[in-house]
Amino acid sequence: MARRFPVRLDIARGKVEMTHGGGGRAGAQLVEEIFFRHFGNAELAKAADQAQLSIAGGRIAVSTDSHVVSPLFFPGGDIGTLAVNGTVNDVAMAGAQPLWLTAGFILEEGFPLADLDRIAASMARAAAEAGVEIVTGDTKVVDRGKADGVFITTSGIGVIPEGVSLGAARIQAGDAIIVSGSMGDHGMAILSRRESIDFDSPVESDCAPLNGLVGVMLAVAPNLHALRDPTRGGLAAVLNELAHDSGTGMLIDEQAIPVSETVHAACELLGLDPVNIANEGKLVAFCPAAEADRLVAAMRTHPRGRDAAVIGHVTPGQAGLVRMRTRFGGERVVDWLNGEQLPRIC
Amino acid sequence: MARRFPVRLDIARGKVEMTHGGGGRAGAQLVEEIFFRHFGNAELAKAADQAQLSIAGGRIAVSTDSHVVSPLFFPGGDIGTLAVNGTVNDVAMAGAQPLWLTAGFILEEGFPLADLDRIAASMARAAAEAGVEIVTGDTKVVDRGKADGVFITTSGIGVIPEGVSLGAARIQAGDAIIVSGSMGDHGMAILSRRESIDFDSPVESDCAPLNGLVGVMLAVAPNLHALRDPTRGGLAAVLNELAHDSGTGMLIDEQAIPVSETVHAACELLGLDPVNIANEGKLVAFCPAAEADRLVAAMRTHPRGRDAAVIGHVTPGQAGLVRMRTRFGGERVVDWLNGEQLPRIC
Amino acid sequence: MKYVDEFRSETLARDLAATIAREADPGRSYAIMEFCGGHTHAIFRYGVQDLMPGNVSFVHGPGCPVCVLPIPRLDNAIEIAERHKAILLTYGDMMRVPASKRRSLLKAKAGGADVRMVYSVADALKVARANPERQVVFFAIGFETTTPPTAVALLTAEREGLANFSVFCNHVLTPSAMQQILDVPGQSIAIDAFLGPSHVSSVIGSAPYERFARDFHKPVVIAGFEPLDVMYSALMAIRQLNEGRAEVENQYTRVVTREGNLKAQAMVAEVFELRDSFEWRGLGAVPGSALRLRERFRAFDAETRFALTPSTGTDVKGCECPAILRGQKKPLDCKLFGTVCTPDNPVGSCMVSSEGACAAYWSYRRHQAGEHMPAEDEAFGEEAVA
Amino acid sequence: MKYVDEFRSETLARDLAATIAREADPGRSYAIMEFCGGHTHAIFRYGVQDLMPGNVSFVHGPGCPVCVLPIPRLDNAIEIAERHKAILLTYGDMMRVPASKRRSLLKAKAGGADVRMVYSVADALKVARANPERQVVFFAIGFETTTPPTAVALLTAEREGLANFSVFCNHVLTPSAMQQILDVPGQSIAIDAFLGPSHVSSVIGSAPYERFARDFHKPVVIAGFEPLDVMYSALMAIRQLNEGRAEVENQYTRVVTREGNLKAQAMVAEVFELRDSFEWRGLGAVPGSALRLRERFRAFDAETRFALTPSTGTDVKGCECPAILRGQKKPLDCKLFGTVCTPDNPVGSCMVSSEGACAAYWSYRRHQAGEHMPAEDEAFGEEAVA
Amino acid sequence: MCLAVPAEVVSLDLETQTAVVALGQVKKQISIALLESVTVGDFVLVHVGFALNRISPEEAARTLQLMAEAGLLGEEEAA
Amino acid sequence: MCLAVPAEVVSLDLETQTAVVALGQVKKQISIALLESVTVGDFVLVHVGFALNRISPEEAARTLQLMAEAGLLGEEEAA
Ligand code: SF4
Ligand code: SF4
Ligand SMILES: [Mg+2]
Ligand SMILES: [Mg+2]
Ligand SMILES: [Mg+2]
Ligand SMILES: [Mg+2]
Ligand SMILES: [Mg+2]
Ligand SMILES: [Mg+2]
Ligand SMILES: [Mg+2]
Ligand SMILES: [Mg+2]
Ligand SMILES: [Mg+2]
Ligand SMILES: [Mg+2]
Repeated sequence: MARRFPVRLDIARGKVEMTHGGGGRAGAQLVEEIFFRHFGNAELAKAADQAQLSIAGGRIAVSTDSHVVSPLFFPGGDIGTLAVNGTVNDVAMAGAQPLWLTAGFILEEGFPLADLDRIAASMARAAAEAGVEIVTGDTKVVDRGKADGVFITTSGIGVIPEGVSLGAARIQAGDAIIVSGSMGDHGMAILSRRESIDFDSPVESDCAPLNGLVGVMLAVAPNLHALRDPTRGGLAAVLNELAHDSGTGMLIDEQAIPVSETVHAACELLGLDPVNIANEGKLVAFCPAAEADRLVAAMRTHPRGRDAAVIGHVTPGQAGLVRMRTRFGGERVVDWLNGEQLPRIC
Repeated sequence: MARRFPVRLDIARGKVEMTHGGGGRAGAQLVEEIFFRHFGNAELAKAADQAQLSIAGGRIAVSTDSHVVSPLFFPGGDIGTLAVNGTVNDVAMAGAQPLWLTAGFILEEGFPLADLDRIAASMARAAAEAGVEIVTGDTKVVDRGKADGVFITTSGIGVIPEGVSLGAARIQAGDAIIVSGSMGDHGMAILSRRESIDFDSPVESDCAPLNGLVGVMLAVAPNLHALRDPTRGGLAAVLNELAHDSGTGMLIDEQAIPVSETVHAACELLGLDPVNIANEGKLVAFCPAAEADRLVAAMRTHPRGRDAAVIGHVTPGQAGLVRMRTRFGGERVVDWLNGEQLPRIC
Repeated sequence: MKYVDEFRSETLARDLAATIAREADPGRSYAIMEFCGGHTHAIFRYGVQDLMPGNVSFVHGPGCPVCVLPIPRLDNAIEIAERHKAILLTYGDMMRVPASKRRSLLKAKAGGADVRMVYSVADALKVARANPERQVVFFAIGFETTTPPTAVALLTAEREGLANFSVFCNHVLTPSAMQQILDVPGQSIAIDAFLGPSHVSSVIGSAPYERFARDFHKPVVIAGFEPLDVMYSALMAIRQLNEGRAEVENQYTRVVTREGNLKAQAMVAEVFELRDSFEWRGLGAVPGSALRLRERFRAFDAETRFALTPSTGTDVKGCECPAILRGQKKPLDCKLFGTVCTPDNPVGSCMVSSEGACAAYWSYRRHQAGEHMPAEDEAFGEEAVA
Repeated sequence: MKYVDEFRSETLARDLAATIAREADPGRSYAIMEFCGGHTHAIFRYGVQDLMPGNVSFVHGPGCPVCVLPIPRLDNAIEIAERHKAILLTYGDMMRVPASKRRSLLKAKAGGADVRMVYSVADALKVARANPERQVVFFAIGFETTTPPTAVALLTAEREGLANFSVFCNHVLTPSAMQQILDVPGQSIAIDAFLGPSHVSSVIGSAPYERFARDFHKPVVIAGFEPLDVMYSALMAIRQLNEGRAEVENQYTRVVTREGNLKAQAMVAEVFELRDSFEWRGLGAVPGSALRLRERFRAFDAETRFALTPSTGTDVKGCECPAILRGQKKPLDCKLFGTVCTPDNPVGSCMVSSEGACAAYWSYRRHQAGEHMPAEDEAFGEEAVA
Repeated sequence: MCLAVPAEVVSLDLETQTAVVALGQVKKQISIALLESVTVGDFVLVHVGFALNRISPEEAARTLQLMAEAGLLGEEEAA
Repeated sequence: MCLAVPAEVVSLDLETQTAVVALGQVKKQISIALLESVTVGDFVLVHVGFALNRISPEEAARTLQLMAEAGLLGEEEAA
């Protein structure tokens, strides 16, 4: 049988062309020689309309995120690592073990194939680290000027262990609020590369899969109430959402929030607050106060939880309000970030 | 507790602003007042990072598609109906019953909220028709000029009934090739609205969910070998893919392929072939020849299969080659569409 | 970080709070207007008010450059971007400030206008160099702190002959605003003392404030921007008031001198000249309160380069920004606060910048609002906004 | 559809095939060159060759406007879009035609050039009207069929004073090409008869082909584009050959007359004049074979409006397009066919348009290629392409 | 490129020299600037948005007739 | 808007009137066009990408000293 693609893709010098999106042979070749090559697994290689997977009965967690980060490559990662971890983590925040990912690519005409190849390699590495397989996907091409290089939407499926039930509804007054590590690294790494802001610093994105850490946490605290990864909008957004959704108040201690010196300095430079800056490898946990110390101790044994700390607690009354005792000794509301200051960090 | 969003979104006159994507209150409001309002279901309303769903053990089908169709609104549907049906159908092509969808939105700054609302309403209607729930999602905003209005990536999960096993690998020489109805309606409806082509015609997209029809088919032909929806690239692309993946040849009869008079005429006008034009509510089925008539008869009882017809059969040898006996009495190869003629139809 | 962390010490704050509590005369109250939005921000961000005795209160002044820009000027900026299709560059906070007809630069951008945020006017020059075929306009706003960088940019543009670059100048002067607040004929002023601008003073020096202390007999303390600076400056003001003094004192000596940055002043003088009068949001027309480009820089003046339509846009009825900017009302006195007016949908300019009193209140103190906040089931339609 | 379906009747095709089989002399062979790509397309699309007896074969001629455009002209088109930053508009097939250094308009577009497909030159005028600040260039290619629409567009542009519009003219003439194929000094021609152009003839009439029939003693049958037209025209040619005649016969009388469309001819004559010589891919420089804009339309001539660099780009070594376009080789004679040269990665122009012989072979007949097709395990690197 | 299709003229705008033509239910606006005269009901040959020529119904019928006659010879053969 | 931060000058380019300043490990290029003189090791107040002024170490120390002394009065009180 004749080979379908006699001439290999010129990945080193080629660019995405409209032809790659027209439903013809060129698109099939792009998918095979870049995505199948990197993601390679039996299910994907079937090149079917869908993946067909065997699953045990029970509860599953399903999540999706579209990734539009700019720039595409940043210190500590790229849109590929982000696309995998961003969804792996949302699945893990249900206490689930993520198993499978899907990936939808929207490519802008003219995008260098070498960059796409590099991004696919990052996705493959991130998937391997998280222990998930990219089992099906889709690729579209839009005219130049109708996208921004590449957008990647991933969806993830994970299995929730028997007995685990996490969610805002379980948060209650008295719960300890725990973060797994320093706040703001991802967002600041992105900002340091933004054209109109750029500064030099050693700050790198914390982009990483959290399912391993969650496994460790569930082992010592199966009665965990809720998990959430403080991504877009940072810690402040997550606390506000959960305070609202759980009908509780929250009080956190600025002093207790881990923030690296560099992120702190960059925040001073830009007039930003670390609680508003995105993370991609951190989580916030809510658990009964009595279990907090044991949980933090366990988290600190895992590389992704080394700087875990209790940062506050859930209060009765003042439902939906998040307050902070400032490092200076005063008190203030912690609000969502207002306005559009930090677009396209994920 | 204070309402989070005291002033309602101005859907009639408002536009998407960068603020809606920054991870702040504005984005939460957009999601709540447009997406939750239309898609409303208990799981989505939790506004969690993920949906948590109960599933029976067995085999599931998982699929994803990014939708970048231009124009966004076209005769017979819009990007919303397409985004739902495009994924519902890919799940259904495994013989699975689709249950849940996820939806990732990439919005271009300046996109009218009224259009977004209309698209969300279409999605809700399409989901209801297909019997699926949109259980989780994500929304991103990019600067004007970095997208094209809205892109929607959906993923779907469905459960494959016990004993059903569909796939290219099961296709074998002698199989009948069946299509469920007329070819080319969707792609031609899109083309009729393209700025540089525009013509008037009554052709409408066939965009529709196929899971109902698949259910009917499995009931009479549980031994079905394979299903595929001939979307981008049309019938020609699907047959070429499957001939390649199954290592068979195929021979179809031009005369037997249902094509509406209008699509036929439009193809003449544009120099296109209906076998290369996309469909979004049609399927191609492969089954043992002996079962073909019974299957077609059953299909014709379903509104989505009224024009079902056997169009050819699978041949031994000439693996990967698709041939057509032309209406004129000659024979030719049916190839993928070459080049970029029909971008962004889905 | 040096010169930052040591001025945020919690221990010292606690001690200073005790000293203030001891020295503040329980038999009177102390209304201290922090002129600058930077101070407003620090007070809220660090919860400084919490550390003050009940009879010492901060009154938020007009020193937020975003807050004081009147609607007609903003309308003109939008016009430059929309009608004249220029690339309009501005500092971030301006994007959401409400203009006429519920417009804003952000909405203009969403509508297709090429409006971009810059961190520095130096970046504006870069954009102009990179887009020689486009008109590139820097929407200059701010007090004496942002004015010298604009002057440098204009001198650079002149030297380079950067013909597509121009400045839409809205630079304003702090002393004139202070004058306006103090000089309300027939009214007694409810402000006992001022915290003077820190960074503005680092440019113009402390001398320009001496006449206010003298003429209006109000203590002025030039105060640093860190929370301890604010607390200690408040203490200095309380001491002046207790002692019946009314002088300009300088708490921020590590940066501010009596004469200021003479080189920066010279560059400003070379490029700009006084306008006869300028409209301030809240304060109305204030004579000699703003700058415009000198004749020599006419070619770089967006006001002459583009035919701009005089706008008659006015503030939304019900918005108390004017009174708040004069120190006569507090954000919670505004009926729109937190109901139709939030940082996501600001009605007035004070709800935009984190230096604006309303935004600061919203972000950091709104739990004190009590019954002012709308209940879950109240409906607030857009009709509430004129 | 009227005038379509009845010319595609399978029954009639079978009958005509039998007639041809009966009339074709088994003692000889009939090599019939279909001059036009449109005929080539119909022959492949409908499988007409399958219906012919073994001794009647179609030879594919140079009548594909996409195929014959030489690389240097294409290089110039790319230059107009890339270096001169014009909006370049062209008919779809041109997008993938290989230029120098493996470039194409499609790749130029992917690299940021503003290249757009149009269905009609009328759309090009619309683009020019909608973008008055941009240079808008129509990349005109084609034979006498596409030339009259270009003439109409230029007359319209002149009337409207559409100053930003121009045409990069590459219109060529079929009779000169036919002349070139027949007039190979010292070589005998392996072509027995011609199917003459259908749509070209509808414009220029059948008269221009009379001298070929006369001078070279080759039958010419002006043939319609539907498959029955082609079959019946082949029969007409076979009959002429059997009878020793060499005339111009017109099968396509429903559209073609001896004199053609006089109004269209007049408009073409008003706008264009003959070039002394023009380079054809495959045929080399052919005297008097192409048109250029007359002096009166100089303002709309892209060749004078833009300074274009003479290109020395040549066809890729190994590509047999030139011989194929002359009817001397078949696609399967090319070593690159289906290996390095496919419609997705065309090496030569004949692999691009569905009217190109190689593309038609690839799309419709490649199963006949047998051992010419690469095996699954053969490696084909880019190094195979010079 | 050389694609041309026969279509029926369903309306005319002599001012703008355009016509709407129909192929079955598909309608498209084209230019008639290249034709001397055209009336509603005429069939024209449409190429890149222009009518290149009118189609003669009589000649079309004659051609079909000729082809049918030629085919008869073959039919006999085949029979 | 009125944000200004103290940063240390770590390198100078007098030709372009720019300096690189550091806040801890964060480095940023700024303009020094508004300063009469500046040397590496100076701390400057950075506002919208320009150094507005130098920071006097002696005065900073003196202010901290004054505040500490004032605080002592309170500390006694609190004790
Ligand atoms: S709350 Fe809003 S409307 Fe009221 S004074 Fe403040 S800015 Fe104006
Ligand atoms: S197959 Fe390709 S390389 Fe060979 S002659 Fe045809 S176009 Fe040229
Ligand atoms: Mg998610
Ligand atoms: Mg995520
Ligand atoms: Mg999350
Ligand atoms: Mg897909
Ligand atoms: Mg882009
Ligand atoms: Mg899919
Ligand atoms: Mg699909
Ligand atoms: Mg499919
Ligand atoms: Mg999300
Ligand atoms: Mg757009």
